[in-house]
Amino acid sequence: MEFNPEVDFPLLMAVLAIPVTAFILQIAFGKKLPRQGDWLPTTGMFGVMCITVYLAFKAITAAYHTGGDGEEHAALDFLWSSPDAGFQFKWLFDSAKDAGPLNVVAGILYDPLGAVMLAVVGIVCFCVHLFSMGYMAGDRRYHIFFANISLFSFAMLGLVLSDNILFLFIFWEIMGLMSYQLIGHFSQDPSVPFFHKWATWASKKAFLTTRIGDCLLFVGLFIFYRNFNLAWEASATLQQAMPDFQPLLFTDMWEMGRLIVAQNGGEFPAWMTLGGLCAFGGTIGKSAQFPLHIWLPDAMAGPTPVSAMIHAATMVAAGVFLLGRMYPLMSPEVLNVVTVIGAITALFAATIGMVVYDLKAVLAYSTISQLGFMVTAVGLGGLTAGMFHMVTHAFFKACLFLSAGSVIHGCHHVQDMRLMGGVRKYMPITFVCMLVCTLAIAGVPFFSGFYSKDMIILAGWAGVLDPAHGGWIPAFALASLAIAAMMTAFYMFRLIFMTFFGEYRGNQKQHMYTEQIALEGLEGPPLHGHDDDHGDDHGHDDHSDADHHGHDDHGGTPHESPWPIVVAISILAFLGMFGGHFWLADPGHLIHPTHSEPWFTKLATPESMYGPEVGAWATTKISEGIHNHDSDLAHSSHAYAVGLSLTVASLGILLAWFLYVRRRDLPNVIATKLGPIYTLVRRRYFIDEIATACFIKPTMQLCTVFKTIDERIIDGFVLLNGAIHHKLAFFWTWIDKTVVDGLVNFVGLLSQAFGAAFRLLQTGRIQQYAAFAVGGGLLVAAWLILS
Amino acid sequence: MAEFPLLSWITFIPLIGMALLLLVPKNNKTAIKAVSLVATAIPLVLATWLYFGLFDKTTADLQWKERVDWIPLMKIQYFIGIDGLSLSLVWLTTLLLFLAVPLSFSISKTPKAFFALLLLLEVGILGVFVSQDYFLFYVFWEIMLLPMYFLIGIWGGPRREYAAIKFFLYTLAGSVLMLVAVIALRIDTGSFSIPYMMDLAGQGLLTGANLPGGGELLGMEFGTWIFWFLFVGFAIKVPVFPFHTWLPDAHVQAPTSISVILAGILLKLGGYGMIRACFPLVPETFRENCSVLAILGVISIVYGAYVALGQTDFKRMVAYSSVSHMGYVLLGFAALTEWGYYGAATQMFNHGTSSAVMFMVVGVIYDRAHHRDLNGFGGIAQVMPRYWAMTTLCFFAAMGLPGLAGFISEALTLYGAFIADDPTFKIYVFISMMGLVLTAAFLLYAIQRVFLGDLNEKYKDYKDMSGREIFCQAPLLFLCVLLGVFPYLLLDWMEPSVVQLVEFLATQG
Amino acid sequence: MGLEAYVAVSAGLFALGIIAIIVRRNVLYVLMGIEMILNAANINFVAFSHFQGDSLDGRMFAIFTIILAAAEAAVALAIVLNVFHLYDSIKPSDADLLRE
Amino acid sequence: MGRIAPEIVLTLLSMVVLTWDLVTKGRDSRQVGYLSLAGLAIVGYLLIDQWNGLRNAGISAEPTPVFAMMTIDTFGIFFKLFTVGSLAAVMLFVLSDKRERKHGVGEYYFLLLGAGIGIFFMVSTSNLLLLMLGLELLSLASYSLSGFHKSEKRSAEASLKYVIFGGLSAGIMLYGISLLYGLTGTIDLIEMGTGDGTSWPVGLAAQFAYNPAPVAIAIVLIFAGFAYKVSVVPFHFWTPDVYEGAPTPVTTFLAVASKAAGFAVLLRFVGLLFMAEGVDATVAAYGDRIGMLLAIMAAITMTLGNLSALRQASMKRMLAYSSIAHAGYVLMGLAVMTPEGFSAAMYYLGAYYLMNLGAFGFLLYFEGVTGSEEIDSLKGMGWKAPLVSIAMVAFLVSLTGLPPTVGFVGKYLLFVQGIEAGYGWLVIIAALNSVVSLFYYFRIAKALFLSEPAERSVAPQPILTGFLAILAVGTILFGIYTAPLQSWADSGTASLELVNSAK
Repeated sequence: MEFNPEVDFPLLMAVLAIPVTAFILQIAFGKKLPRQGDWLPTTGMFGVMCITVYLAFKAITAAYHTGGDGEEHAALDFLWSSPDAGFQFKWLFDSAKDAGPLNVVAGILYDPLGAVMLAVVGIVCFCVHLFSMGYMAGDRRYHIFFANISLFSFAMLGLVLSDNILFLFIFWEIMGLMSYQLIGHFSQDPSVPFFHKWATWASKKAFLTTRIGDCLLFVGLFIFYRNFNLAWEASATLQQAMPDFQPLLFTDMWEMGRLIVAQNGGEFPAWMTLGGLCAFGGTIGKSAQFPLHIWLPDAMAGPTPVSAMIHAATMVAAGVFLLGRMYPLMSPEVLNVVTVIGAITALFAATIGMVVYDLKAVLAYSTISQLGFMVTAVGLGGLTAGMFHMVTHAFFKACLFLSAGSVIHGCHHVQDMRLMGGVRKYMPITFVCMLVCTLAIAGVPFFSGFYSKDMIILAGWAGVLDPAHGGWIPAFALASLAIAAMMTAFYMFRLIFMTFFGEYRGNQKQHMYTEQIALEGLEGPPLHGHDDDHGDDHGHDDHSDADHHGHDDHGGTPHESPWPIVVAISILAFLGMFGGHFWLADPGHLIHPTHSEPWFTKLATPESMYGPEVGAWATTKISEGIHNHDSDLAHSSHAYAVGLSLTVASLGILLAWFLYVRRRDLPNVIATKLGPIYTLVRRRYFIDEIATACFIKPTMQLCTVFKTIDERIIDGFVLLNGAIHHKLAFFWTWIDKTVVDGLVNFVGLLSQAFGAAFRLLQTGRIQQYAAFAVGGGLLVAAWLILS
Repeated sequence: MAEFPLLSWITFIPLIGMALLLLVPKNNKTAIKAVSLVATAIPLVLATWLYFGLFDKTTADLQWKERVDWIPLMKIQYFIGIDGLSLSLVWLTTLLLFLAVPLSFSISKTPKAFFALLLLLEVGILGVFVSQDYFLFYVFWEIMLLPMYFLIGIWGGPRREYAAIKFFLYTLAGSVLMLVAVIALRIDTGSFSIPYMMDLAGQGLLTGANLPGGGELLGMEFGTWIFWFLFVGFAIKVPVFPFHTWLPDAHVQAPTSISVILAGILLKLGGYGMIRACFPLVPETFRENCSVLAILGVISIVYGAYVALGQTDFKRMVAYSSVSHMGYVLLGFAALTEWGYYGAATQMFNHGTSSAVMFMVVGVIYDRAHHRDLNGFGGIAQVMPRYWAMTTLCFFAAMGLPGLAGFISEALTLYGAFIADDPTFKIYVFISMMGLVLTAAFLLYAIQRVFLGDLNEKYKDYKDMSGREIFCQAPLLFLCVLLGVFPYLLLDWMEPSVVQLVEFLATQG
Repeated sequence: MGLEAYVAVSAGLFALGIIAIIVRRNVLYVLMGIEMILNAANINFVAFSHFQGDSLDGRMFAIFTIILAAAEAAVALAIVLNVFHLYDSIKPSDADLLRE
Repeated sequence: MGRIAPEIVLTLLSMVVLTWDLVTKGRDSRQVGYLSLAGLAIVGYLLIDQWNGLRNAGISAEPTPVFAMMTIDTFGIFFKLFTVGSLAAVMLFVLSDKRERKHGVGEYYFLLLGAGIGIFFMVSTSNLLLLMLGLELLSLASYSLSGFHKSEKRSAEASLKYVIFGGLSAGIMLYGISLLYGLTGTIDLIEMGTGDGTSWPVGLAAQFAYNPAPVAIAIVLIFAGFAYKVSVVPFHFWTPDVYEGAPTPVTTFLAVASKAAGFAVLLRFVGLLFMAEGVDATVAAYGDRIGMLLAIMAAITMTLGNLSALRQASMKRMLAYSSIAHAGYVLMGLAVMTPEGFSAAMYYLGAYYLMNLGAFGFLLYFEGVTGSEEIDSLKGMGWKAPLVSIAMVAFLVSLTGLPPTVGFVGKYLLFVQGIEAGYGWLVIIAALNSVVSLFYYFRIAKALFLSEPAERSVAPQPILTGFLAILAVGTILFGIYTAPLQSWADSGTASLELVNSAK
């Protein structure tokens, strides 16, 4: 199967067209259609899924074709960008300026990474649509919900497909908007008492927090665009090399970056570092990296399908995808920063994940942590590994969220794990799916997560062992990743055990968390404030809200969910298991899977992602152990990696089993033993409080100050007025009166000052007039004589 | 160039309409509405025709010129013409004035007078946009003030008298200084034709040599005081910090349709005046003072956003958002790069649409609740979903969300500033980015306080937007989306003029 | 006796007239002050015309001035009479209804 | 004889009016009014005839002297027409003012005509004696007019103040004239300006060299006389009080006709002394100092007028101050010491005629309705008498100096001259002043329209309404089509045959 522009670009266009049409139809007629038209976007997404998967298959098979029988790692050369095929969209100017730096020409870029990512998005989005049909049933803004998710899907697909960074940014922002809308979905639905408050500010928080990152990305975009232009205009050689240079196209940016660095003697110019950092700012925002991660846990205020799609599988992954796109332009320094940030995020999110009780919160923090894994991987040069993990994670995390949603649905919208337990009896399918994905995320062999995580650890080892790229950074990254991986295994199985094992504690019969619930309140609502200024007091009544809410919907035992939910999670569970590793792809490795080569790594090598030259250049930043699988460095680090990841995984699982199946009394004991540390982690390191205290409060105060200034001073014609205000009360009252009459303050002042003086002269006494006149005349005469 | 005096027709048809209106009996409301609708619709149609049919977008020259002597003794001509810079604004004017008519159907107090003044206002505005003779320009500029004064003063809110006279005084204070500068220019060049003055300035001949004392005034160089007098005159209109304080009062007190026009067009007059009749006449001084203007612009952006964030009055908030958004225009001008000017010019248009809708939005809720206290609302979205949707759309357009019009202009402006020769502009860009976040903040904060949360019982039985209200908002919202997706619908038309202007400003004089 | 003497006298007269107008509390004296000024002017006219080769202009002027003074006095007195009749006072400072 | 036909007719007319009034004593004196209006029409016709005659003889036709005293030139005729116009207007006011009925109004017309005669003579002579006589004739008539409501205290007080202040200024001026006569040996301005220092009359030039101080004093003293007529600071004090106390038609006359006459003589005086052809360079240089002096006085005058007007509750007193402010604007035109400046000043006076007559007419109209001069008493009246009120808005716009009105063009011309003469600071002060003036003028517009409609119903006053409408139309028309007024002003100045004094 060969890629053929005449057919396939129209198909890709269709991929974009379908959801947006669905959105428009849904907005327009949704309410009137039968079933409020949920089938409309869903079927649309089904079509999208089919197209994307079909094209992805083409890509994969293409990979194996070029791969040939003999050599394994042959670079894959397809980067299909639509402008070459004449599919392009002159954006800023239609006629006047066609191409050239002064215009933006948008098109489609379809490369291996894009191909896979597109398929992933297509699948996940479809599953979520399907799931929502069951999960959202009876919601009062049902049709709007579907409209929104389809518009979101459009944005995400567009982001993957767009061939230039500006359009990537545009779709990026639209996703932000839709995320805002969807998180806030309940915000106007009083029928969910706690959520419609939480959702309101959570959505706002998410939008604003990510927007900070977006602005950074925007500046980064400026920097690259500007300096590329300058460089191109400056040097004739570059102009020969790239006659029709489009500074926004990814392909051109990579090539140009390569040339410029080559010109610069292999050194990255400073502006590239700066731009790279700014671009990474975008990732920090969208992919919830430390310290801008704070919005993601609260994003759980949105409906579960939204959390699954946006805040697990797609949107947050977009940050990593952006890293993938920008990788060649990132100087080593930037990559170091990336590594460190990612490692920190991975570790500390995992710690929080271990102590929260809200089912979705656990998953949220695990998402942050996993994103940390990916980012670290990219930073270490494990580009393929990072992207690979992004794909596998998309599947199993989506599945986990949806299953969690199914559980919550089954347990009548309780989210606190301490009120669950033994659910596996009631919801077998859900249990199976969740278990599979948990194994995957915990990194158990034969499950997709294992391969990707293994590769990331490998990247870490390679970095550590490689004398060229050594240093403390890879070591730190490796260490924190290892610990994080263990914690991951731990808290995921903690989740499994607490939820599905033991007896059902829903109706508050015997259970041993009573005192703890009494101590910390139920979860579901986060523990911190919900309002711009301080929240703790709000926090408390939210507890009571949630409490009340929790008890309300109680009663009755859990039950398995309706078919759309089940189907959806089953599909995703299947993919979560095999996601990274189709045995069909290369049957030869059925025997010793760990040494096999997942198709993804064949597909998404730097060479295949950026084309041969750029790819080759990009790999120079990477430790040999990562990209060259035959180097002994690779082999040794591979050995270590497998060992390490297996150890941490098993350790974590065992620990979880011990604490939450064998000795269920221990957790509380430990918690009390740890004391302040426990509280610190439990309260998410107080980062929200800090943010509130350092940024939000000052801002609000500042704006109050400015408001006052504006009304008092500037308007009161500058200080003078204000001063008089205090000095002479009667004066002021006069001005006030006249102001009310309609005098403008400063005219009032003038007339007061001068008018008063003139008034003194106008006494009504004719002789005084005469005197003044004569006096004035004398002055005039004097002036005339003396001048 | 044009045999048929199209521009004159566009400009003066409202005047004819006004004359007809005065003949209509006072209590025949339908006839009054009909006449004013027609009188505003015809210019809109003509302007649209001009935009898409008659206008030649490949050239930067003045088109549809009309030039006849008016007051020969003073060498004053009736000289009008149009180019890429004014075309879009003319069209926007006709559109907004047309929408303002149905928007004011609810006016109960002597609608006849109201619509008559409205039409007179349109004449003034259009006149400013088309006139190429500085005297004519000034005359139209001043003609605008009177109807505005009465429109705010008679049909405004409780403190309307204060707001009206304040608006009048501020603008007049600016424009008398302008007059002084204009006279000086006239004496120096011996002509009122703005293009001619531009030519002289381009050749560096506009130096005040023909004035006593080389045109020095109050110890200022000729160029300097001319520039500042003109600039202040226009800056008050824009309004630029610290000349902005008339704006909130005028907006808060004015009736909805007038706020719409005020924010939609009158503010643009300031920006337009700068690039038409201030910078090109003293390009050198302009270049010297670019950074000052940029700083003023940035202050307006951030400061406006901050103050807006602190507001509890819905309309006041929107008013300050205008201060903030117009700051981009000034920043773009100061950048002195093509991108900056594309940005600023499109920003003028896009802010014209988005802010207009924002004021209509405020009007919608005010007509129902009869107050504008942001904290007094809540949960409105539950009863007025359509209203909520439209509001959200226009707010996001205003905060420059990609895919909507605002993004184009803000992005272009900021990039234009970013690539300015003066490196300090990069700092301004960063600060303005803060303005972006703040804008998002106060708009979302407003949405939250008005639409989300618990529904206040007393708003339970509000009706969603009526057809008339939707009719007024829909076209503008459509523009917000359309121009966000196809920005070339604006840029192509202004491109030649902008290129020429920037080239002129950057090199000449 | 030279021109200076006449000019000096007229100047004195002029000054006295002004002072009278400003300080006197009786409106009649004020009117007299005006007359003094006029006559100061007259002295000048006559004197100058005498010392400038007997040009007639000055004398003519003086004659007309006398007539003027008479007419003005007439009107003024009528007005004063009316004011006195309304205010029962001839102190000009009593008539101060019209003021700020 | 034909040259002074207008003066003769006017004099005869006044006689006829007087006698007619004596004959028909006690009866309604409307016929007297109509008679005098008719007479004025004739005078106007004669003047226009003369005007055209001079114009056809070329715009700078030789001024034609009469008895070596009067000069019949377009300059004078401009102001005579001006006077006739304002007299007619004032008589219209009197006719349409019901409250004037109770006073015997016959003398009213007589006195007005007498004042008119005075003006006719003073504006058309370069001879200080005749000028003085005309001035005094005007003054005497004005004194008695302002005290016309004999029974009203305020009126009486006004006339008292006027007569004292007027007498004082007249005396001062006379004394100044005597000094000038002593210094130059002539009472003719042309001779003063052009006389060479060799033989009597020596002219000013020589005297500047020997004893500048007396010259300065003499000039200042004479200025005092004019300044009091046009109420320029510091000789303005009488203005607010007298304007307020006098009957409104009289106030109108004082504010329009007598002020214009004052400016006429001032223009001629300054022009002939310092700017006539053949004046010595030293004199011209001295003229610049005078110009500076006038500029300073103008600045002070307009500022004082506007700022004091800001706070007036009585519309009449407010208009009084505003007329002071406008005197300041006109003075700008003199200060620049150029023929163009003079014609700008004359144009402004023309504008001033239209808009101020309008404003006073409006005042009269509503005195008739509400019986009060307070601005607050106008609240909501705009909705009751829309036509008059809209006309008033036009006058206000013009007084403020906004386009498209004659007031704007007038200000514009003055500003142009100011800047060309290098008086930029003065122009800026004037500009800011017009901003300030906006504020108090629009308090009237505010009261009229911005408040809720008033209950009181308004009895129609057709004559006044029509007159105001015509004035309003003129105000706007001349703002758009300025040519005629401008050419009149120009030819008026041209006949003074001034030269642009050395800058």
